[in-house]
Amino acid sequence: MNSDKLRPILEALFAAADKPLSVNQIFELFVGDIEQPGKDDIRQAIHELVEQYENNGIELKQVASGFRFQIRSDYETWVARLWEQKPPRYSRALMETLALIAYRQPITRGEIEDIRGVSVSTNMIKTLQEREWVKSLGHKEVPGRPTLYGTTREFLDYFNLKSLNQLPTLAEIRDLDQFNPEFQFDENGEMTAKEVDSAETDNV
Amino acid sequence: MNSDKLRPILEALFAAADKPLSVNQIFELFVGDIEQPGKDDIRQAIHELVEQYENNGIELKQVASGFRFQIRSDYETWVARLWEQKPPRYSRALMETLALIAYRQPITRGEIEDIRGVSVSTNMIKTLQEREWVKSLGHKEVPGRPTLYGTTREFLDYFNLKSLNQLPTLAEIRDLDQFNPEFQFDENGEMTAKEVDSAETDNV
Amino acid sequence: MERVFANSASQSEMPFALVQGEPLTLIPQDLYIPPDALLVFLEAFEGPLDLLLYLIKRQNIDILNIPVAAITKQYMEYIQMMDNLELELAAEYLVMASMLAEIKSRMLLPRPAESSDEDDPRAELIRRLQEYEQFKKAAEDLDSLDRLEREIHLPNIELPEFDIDLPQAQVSINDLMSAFRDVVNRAEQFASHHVEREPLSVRERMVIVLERINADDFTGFIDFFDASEGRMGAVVSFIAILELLKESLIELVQAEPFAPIYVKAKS
Repeated sequence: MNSDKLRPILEALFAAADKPLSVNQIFELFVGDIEQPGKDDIRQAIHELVEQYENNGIELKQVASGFRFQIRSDYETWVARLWEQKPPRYSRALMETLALIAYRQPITRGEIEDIRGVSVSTNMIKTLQEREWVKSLGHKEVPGRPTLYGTTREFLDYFNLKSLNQLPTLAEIRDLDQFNPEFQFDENGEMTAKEVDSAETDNV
Repeated sequence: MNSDKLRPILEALFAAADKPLSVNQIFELFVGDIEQPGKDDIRQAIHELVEQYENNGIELKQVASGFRFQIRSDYETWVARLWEQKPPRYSRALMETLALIAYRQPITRGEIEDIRGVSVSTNMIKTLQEREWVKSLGHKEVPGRPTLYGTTREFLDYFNLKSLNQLPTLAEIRDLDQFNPEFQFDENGEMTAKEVDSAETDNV
Repeated sequence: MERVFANSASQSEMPFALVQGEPLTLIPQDLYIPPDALLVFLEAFEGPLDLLLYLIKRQNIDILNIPVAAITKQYMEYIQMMDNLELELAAEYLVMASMLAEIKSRMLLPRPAESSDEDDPRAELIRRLQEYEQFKKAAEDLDSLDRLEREIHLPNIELPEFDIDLPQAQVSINDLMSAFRDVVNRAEQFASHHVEREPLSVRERMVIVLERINADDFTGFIDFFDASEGRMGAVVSFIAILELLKESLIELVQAEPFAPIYVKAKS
């Protein structure tokens, strides 16, 4: 495979991957193909890609575990405005997923879907992992070897908990409802900003 | 700001954004800058970027709510090798409900049920709303004031469409006038496939 | 009854394996369908219109010219099978059955010679079938469009190390609790999903055990018990290990009787 053909494939791979990719990892992806590029072909195509992006808003950058696309830091000012303009908000679906991971860990995505009765998007899990609230604990040894998820130390820290044990039980949550009718949802199922006065629970 | 300067900034913005960006949204990001690009400048730079990526592994694509970078589907074969997780699958029931909402909006749940001939579960509507494919458009002013549903821009974005016009056209329904009122029963009351001239139906 | 089935089977094949001669009371007698297969088959229908469309298509009948008596008969047989299998039969199937019966009876009555198409008792049924077929097709078309997470992938481009702190979504523990309460309440409406309520201390311990065995190949069973935690701690560890065993997430290994027991990740 010549590098003109290989280059856009690698470009697609680097852009899609959520981790840096090494030459070896890329080589492995092609094993079994009729047109299988050698490692030197891959190195050459990477080299060309790095040059191709030399004057662009993104760059193909080498880090410890391989190459990845990243935003050029020259453009930080503008990129940061994207967040100022639209501070992130978590959907109801994401909160339910997080709650199930917290209360039912170790749990697979399929199990979450079974309980929720609704499919869980890949993005949701990704957001929780990027926030470092959720991590993979390994794989369940059933067909498909699904990933088992659990919460992290950072999750506990964020919610000011010493251990999972401090999370209220379902019975306690329901009791709380009776005294505290403040869990309000608007029509779209979004949690309203209204906070309860019990300061010890909600502050972050 | 000339487009040589603007282009890499926009490239960085599109690469960083987790949703498509419209010309207006981009314009807003620059408000207050000394060198503030006009909307036409932005359009021009986007146009150049689209061309710049014409033969690449990624493309700048216009969908309903703006432009976004996406991996060119030509390279899906290789990209799919990066992940083990299968894409989420949606049931036929869900797709039928979604199709009805897309083609017949605004539509109530009752109207969907009439056409599908089965009841539509609350979970299904919830799934569609959680995915942000469907939203409430208000209420129909009939007894019970049922919710009217319609599709969102996110629905179009997800299915890679610019507008509802790009949906596949509905199959035509043949006119009822065409249908042949002739039929006949055989001795046992079984209808024969044979067509007859007379409108007699009574020999049972 | 058997005859209709024989007819339909000869016109087009049934879509699943047939096992002959099983002395089952299940109808029809010459056509035994394993109950499991039948269940899957019947559950594949999205409703009475879908089932009717299937019956019509299978015999290559023009939808505009439905032989109501024959189709009604076949339809009733499927309903009967669902009933025999104690499938929870949606009310819609019965409504359709009565609609078919009504059309059939009206068609048996003589009609005035000058009748128009609109007077055809089948008109309404045909209209509904056509409309349903139209959207069934639309759903298939929609499903085959390129879409995100399947054919279309978005780039994952790393942000540089920003000097600026990007705002993060804020979440309160109340949000988390109410989300949990809602999801459990919803799950409980469906009897099949009872969200068990083990004490969280056990869940937490399960995670700790998993983390440790993922790090090492073999971890001594004894290492999971810390005397300083007292009896309660030991019980929690023990239950956590049993729970992990039950869920096939770990296994216990012992070389010979009385040798040390090791815990390892299930492989």
